[in-house]
Amino acid sequence: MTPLLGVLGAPLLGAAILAALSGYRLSARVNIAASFVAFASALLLFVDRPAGGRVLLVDDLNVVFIVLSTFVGFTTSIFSASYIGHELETGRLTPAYLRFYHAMFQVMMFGMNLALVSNNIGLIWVAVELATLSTVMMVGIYRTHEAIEAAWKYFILGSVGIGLALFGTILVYLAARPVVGGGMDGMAWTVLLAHAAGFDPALLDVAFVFLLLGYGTKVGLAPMHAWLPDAHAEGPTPISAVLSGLLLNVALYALLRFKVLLAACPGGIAPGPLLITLGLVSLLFASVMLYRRRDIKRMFAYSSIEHMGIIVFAFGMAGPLGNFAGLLQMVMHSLTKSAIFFSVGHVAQVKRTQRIAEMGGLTESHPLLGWSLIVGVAAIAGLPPFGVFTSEFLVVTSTFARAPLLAVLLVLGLLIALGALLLRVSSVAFGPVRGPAAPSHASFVPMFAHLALVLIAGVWLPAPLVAWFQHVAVLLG
Amino acid sequence: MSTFSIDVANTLAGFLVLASFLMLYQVRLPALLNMLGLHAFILAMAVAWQAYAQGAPELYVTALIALVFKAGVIPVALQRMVVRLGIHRELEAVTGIGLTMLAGIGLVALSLEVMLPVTAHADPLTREYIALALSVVLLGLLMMVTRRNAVSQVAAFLSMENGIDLAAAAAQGMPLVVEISIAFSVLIAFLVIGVFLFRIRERFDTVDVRALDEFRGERR
Amino acid sequence: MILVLVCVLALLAAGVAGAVRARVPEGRPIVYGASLGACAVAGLTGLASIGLAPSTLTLPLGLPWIGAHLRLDALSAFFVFVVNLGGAGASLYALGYARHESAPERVLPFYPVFLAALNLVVIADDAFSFLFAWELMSLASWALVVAHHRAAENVRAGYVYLIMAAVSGMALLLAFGLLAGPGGHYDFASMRAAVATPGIAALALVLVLIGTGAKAGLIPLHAWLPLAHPAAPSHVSALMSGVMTKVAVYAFVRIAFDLLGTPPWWAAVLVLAAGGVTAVLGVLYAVMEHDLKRLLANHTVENIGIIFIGLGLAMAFRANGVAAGAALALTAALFHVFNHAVFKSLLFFGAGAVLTATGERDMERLGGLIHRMPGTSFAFLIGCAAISALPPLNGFVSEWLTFQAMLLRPDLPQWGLKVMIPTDGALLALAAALAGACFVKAFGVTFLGRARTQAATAAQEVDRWSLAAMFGFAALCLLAGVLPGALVDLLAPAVRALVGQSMPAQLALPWLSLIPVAAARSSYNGLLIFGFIAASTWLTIMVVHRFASHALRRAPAWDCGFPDARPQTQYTASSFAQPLRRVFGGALFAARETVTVPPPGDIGPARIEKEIHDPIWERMYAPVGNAVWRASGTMNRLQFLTIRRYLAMVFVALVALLLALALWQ
Amino acid sequence: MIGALLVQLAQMALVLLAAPLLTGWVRRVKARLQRRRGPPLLQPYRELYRLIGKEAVIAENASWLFRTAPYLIFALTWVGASLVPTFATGLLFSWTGDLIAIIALLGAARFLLALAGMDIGTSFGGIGASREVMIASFAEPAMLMIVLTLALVAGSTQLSTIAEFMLASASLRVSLALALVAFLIVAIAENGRIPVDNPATHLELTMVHEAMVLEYSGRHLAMIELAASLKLVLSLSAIACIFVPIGLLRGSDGSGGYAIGLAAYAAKLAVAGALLGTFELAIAKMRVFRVPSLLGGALMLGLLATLLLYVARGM
Repeated sequence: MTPLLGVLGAPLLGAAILAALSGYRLSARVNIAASFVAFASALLLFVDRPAGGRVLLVDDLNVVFIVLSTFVGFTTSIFSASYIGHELETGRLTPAYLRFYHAMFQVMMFGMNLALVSNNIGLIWVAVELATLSTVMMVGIYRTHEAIEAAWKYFILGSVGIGLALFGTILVYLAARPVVGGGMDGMAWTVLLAHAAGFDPALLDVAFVFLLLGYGTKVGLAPMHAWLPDAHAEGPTPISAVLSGLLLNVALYALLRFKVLLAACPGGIAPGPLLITLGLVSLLFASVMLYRRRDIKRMFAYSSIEHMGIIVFAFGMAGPLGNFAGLLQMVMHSLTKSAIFFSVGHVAQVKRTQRIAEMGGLTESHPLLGWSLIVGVAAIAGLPPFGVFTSEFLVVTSTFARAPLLAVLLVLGLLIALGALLLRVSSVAFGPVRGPAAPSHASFVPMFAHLALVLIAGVWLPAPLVAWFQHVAVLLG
Repeated sequence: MSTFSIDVANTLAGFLVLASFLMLYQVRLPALLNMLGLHAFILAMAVAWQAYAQGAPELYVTALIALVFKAGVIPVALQRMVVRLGIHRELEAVTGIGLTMLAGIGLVALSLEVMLPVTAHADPLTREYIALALSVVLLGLLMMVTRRNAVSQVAAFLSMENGIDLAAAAAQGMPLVVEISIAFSVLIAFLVIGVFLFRIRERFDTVDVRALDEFRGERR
Repeated sequence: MILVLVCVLALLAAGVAGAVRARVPEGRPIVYGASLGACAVAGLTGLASIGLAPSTLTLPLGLPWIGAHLRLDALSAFFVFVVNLGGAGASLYALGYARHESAPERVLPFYPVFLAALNLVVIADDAFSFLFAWELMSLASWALVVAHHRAAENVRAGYVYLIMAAVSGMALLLAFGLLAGPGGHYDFASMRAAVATPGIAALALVLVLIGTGAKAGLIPLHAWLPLAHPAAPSHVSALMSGVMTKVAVYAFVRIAFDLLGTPPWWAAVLVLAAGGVTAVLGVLYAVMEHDLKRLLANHTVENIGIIFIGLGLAMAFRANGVAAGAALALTAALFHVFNHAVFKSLLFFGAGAVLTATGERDMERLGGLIHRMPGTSFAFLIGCAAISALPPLNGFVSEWLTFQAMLLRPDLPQWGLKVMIPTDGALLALAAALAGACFVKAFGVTFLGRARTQAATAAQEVDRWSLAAMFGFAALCLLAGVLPGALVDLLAPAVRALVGQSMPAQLALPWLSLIPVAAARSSYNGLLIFGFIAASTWLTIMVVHRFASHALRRAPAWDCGFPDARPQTQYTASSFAQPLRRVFGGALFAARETVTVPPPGDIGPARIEKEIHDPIWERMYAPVGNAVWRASGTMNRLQFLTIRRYLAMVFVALVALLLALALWQ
Repeated sequence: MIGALLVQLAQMALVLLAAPLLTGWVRRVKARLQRRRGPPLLQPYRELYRLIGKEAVIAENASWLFRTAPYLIFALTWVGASLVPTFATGLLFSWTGDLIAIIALLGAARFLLALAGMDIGTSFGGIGASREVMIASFAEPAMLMIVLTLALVAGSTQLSTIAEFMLASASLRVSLALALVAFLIVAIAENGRIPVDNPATHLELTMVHEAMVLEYSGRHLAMIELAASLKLVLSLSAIACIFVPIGLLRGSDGSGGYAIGLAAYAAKLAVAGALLGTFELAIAKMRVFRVPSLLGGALMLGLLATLLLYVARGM
């Protein structure tokens, strides 16, 4: 149980310490240290996987998520150190809020990790709620009109979503009770899955509708997406990175679990068409919305909706290829999007604005930032040599052979999104220099690390990783 | 299980739906908050009856939490807040009350239509409860959609939570973990709401969500 | 195979070196020198492996359960040769030309990567590696297009370019999805082995035509090409026009002839129609153009049309089982691939030289450069003559072969082909003649006459590297025109592998003639024609010099009694094109001229204003763009809703799903 | 072998020598029809001789292209003309190029001429070159369509083979009639005859060919004039050998037929020249922008002829 202790305990302990610390340098370092311990423990899960019980569970599926989550959390904490330092200098954050920020960061990490390792559909719900509430706090941390509005919106929509998810969870329990009996057994993944064949399919269908809309709100699927762009745009950028890179995944993870459950129950509705519909709606909607964005962070938030649409679509198509592509796309999106947010965060700091119209010629004034942004956008747009290309390749080709019309819609969405992203990034990165040209004190390491991983994944996927993904893809049905 | 206890349970659940309708019907904030208290009170009764009928003592705890916290603390706190904010005047619904009520009836019909067939194999004690709980949830959502004031939205949200609570109580043998977590989350939720309302009070002169909307991020 | 791969790696390494050493002066020779060396080795390897058995290689990269398959067969080898010929030429040219580059750090890292991607496309042997290289090629060239990013039109060109590149990639993606089937057999070997049903083959072919056509510049998917090609530095323009469009042709040949089985005959009609329209419209666009580089880019569109006419013919013959005809047509198309790679690169080098010497691309501001840049102008002239299909140069041979292919079998049974083939003959003939007009204009206005601006007066001849590249390619134009048999024989293995038969061996024929089918049917001997022209010219000059007066006097040109002969009174590019614009432009481009003559007594100048519309842009691209923009405007209202309305959306979604569930049950 | 080579050389010499004579003949016919006496038949030779002897005056900014173009133009036309069967088919080098190559050789000559016209940098050169390429852009495709028609009828693009086919199995076909009409139109346009262009004009605004060569003088002009005459010979010879192959000596025939072949050729040229002269007198010159409709008509006729043949094949 030691690695799990690290994964869960480090953030919890970190949160406790950080709530007490006040110095910026020290707390930033503690933040990084706690995140690192969590990440290292997550890596240990490979070698020492605990058996798990009724409460906690580590299996092939969630290890992917845990490692990814702790890794992005770790890199984000490094980015956060330099980002927050700048915010302190400019006075946007006061030291008091800083303490709050760091503690909340670790609470959020704890919530997410707990959601990922829990073997209990009730516990996962609690953990997601915890992660949501802590991010709500951080979104509103700047206390501007816009930030408060974003946080409020996030809170209301998130709460309603989580309420629906809870209702769905109860229905799942109800469906399970006649078969597995009441008590903790009726809420444990492993038990549920083992007996899913005997559940009442009709009840499970209703439950899935609620879970889809509930956790789908957290995933950011249209039409439940409304909180996502504003929360990304108005909060501190590390939070945007974590929201896009992690929180969406955690909700997605929950959704996937229930999808597997439903798929294991013969006679239930196929979850595929629902996921495909929501995925396509999100993709097309978000890609069209990208065109009118004036705020660069909000634009990339819409891009996250778009990608969540693709991922959900891929899982909806299912099959070994579809699931593999979905998993890969999810990992790649997390890494790429957080790298983009790292870059955008620094860009917004040096240009002292988030408005796209007030930035320009970035490759000339800040070559490293500018080119990283371009590389990130190229990667997120699904161009090689980056990993997203691989997954989109698989999604599109495997879909077209089975359902040509859907693939055409998918391709349409991808093209529209590419058009918008390219249009905006061209105006930010090229042309005459607009906005301040003062050098930035950015920490490039996290950004480069993410982009390098995405690049490597685009060219070469290690065989063990692939075998593992394939195994998981089979699990996902 | 006696028919009597099922009848009582169903009657209580039906009362809860009725309370939801009453909330939907209320156009004044203080009255609405009173109704919220009533709503939670009925919930507590219903849960307690379930505890008795199922022979599940832990549900009494849940009922107690509902009684003390939801029916007592929260409505009172919200009443105070309303008074402090000076908005204990009439509030308007977006659509006509009649239309809203009609929509609510439609929602109840829908939830019965959806839930009754699928719970055919379930315990009769559970069956009606779940269907009515769904009605309460949907009515709560409808209310959130039709109300503009932040406080009434919070009230609507809580009524929705009550519906979920009802469903949880009806799910026999559901571990206490859930109830506690529900209670905790409601507490946290309320804290957050409080913080927000405070902030909103600090920044804006009204808690009307419309005022917030004036500051949407991308308006020129 | 290994050698080519090593060269690709060397190019990638050069790209890294370019990124690191971009700002130091020795970065340029390192990067371009390395590119030159790698391209030379790879090109020679390709040349040497055309006749060899296919060699394959599987790397543990790319899609893990498939790996990166690479294959060097005759077709790939030929294209490796063409790609690296162009690459080597461009690198040689750039050794001198790039000295004037203002932003080397935006060119040096991407140029070798672009070359590497071009090579990878033609040796890829599975769908993933292929598309990977294909998109990488687009991405690298996009970076080069926006290298001079301060000019807004370059950024816009890059934007349109990358969008169209993505359209192309997506179309190919869908096509490969079809060919791979639900099981995901992405390697080309399985695709070859699988027999596609006619419906699937037809759909895949349409997608491939869109995918490769968008990259090659097939009308109406060409709109990006005249924007993007000129925007890049000239050696990159040469690569994009001369080589990258050929790689797109490769993709089409590879899929349509190799992977797809035999598509139905109507697919050939489609390709023929696209080719014919592209050829004529492309050259008409070029004729109207007065920006030198854009003229060349537009003209690339025409040549792509010619190549696709050849490919369409080959498909038509193949669908009817006429292997000899298919071989002839395919040879013609591939011959033109080589030709165009050579002379279009040459012409872009020339345009680059002019740009370096004068800083001008607008032909209206040039003139008289033949006096100041004799070397460049001579090489450019050879290129102009070759691209105008004048004997004894190479352009003529491929068009001649195409005509021969058209005439081979007039008795194909299908009506569509019966109408389409002669129509394409007329279109091809029209395009060839208009190409002549176009290049008389290009050369005449740019290099002949008198200098129109100070910049043109002060032009200096370019450096030796650039000249060496230009003269090398000019020599190739002549060589391929004089000894076409050698190239035809070189193509034979590739053609045989694709259509089962090849043209008869040519080098064994007496006098090195080119005889596609039979001597009685048609023959052409470039060597003798060249010999005759040279001999009779020499003879004439000898005779004239022996008997004629040697006196020569320079005098002012005849001014018609109007002594103010400023350079501005010369015929300009626009005025040169005016007759053609009047004849063709009225209907096709809605061209209009408005002449405003001042009333009698007024001494103000008369004005002529011309107006040209691009119907394809206005009817096809603009509406799509506007539709997306309008849709985004409409949808954007969703960004400004109240929380209540957002909740309502969730609520409606929930109720809708529940209703659906209730009804479904 | 030597004999064949000699015959080939004789053919080259023949077209060269016949060219000025034909020009003189056409002028003579026109003059007689106008009731003038007209210049002597050999006047073109004299003009050429005089031009060669004169000092060449070239414009100040003429480049090397301007000076070399006349020779190249002449050589290209000459090579083209040598490939057309005049009195016999199947000459030693007749397979060097087919009808398409001949058209392309003429195209190359025109390309150079148009460039030379632009070299000086006056408006006249430009106007001439511009109009010339406009005319060519119709004439060349029309000509190629005629070639396609002929090739489909005869199964070959080789002029010799076509002529032999026509000689052996001449039959009246719709396509051939269309092709003939188109060919005549194109030949008139290619040679700058009325109504497309007027070889005798010196009114700048109506000139095409003359405008391009306005700056030439002396030996250069002589080459250009000779090339123009050669081109006329080439066109008429081609029409003669395709559509009126009577008396043409086949490659397989013995040497006794040379006399007949030569006589027939001379007669054909004489008749064609006379017809041309008569036609030119009977018609007025067109506006430049009417020319495309004329030539477009020729193009359409050629396309129609080809289409008919394609369609007829599968029947």
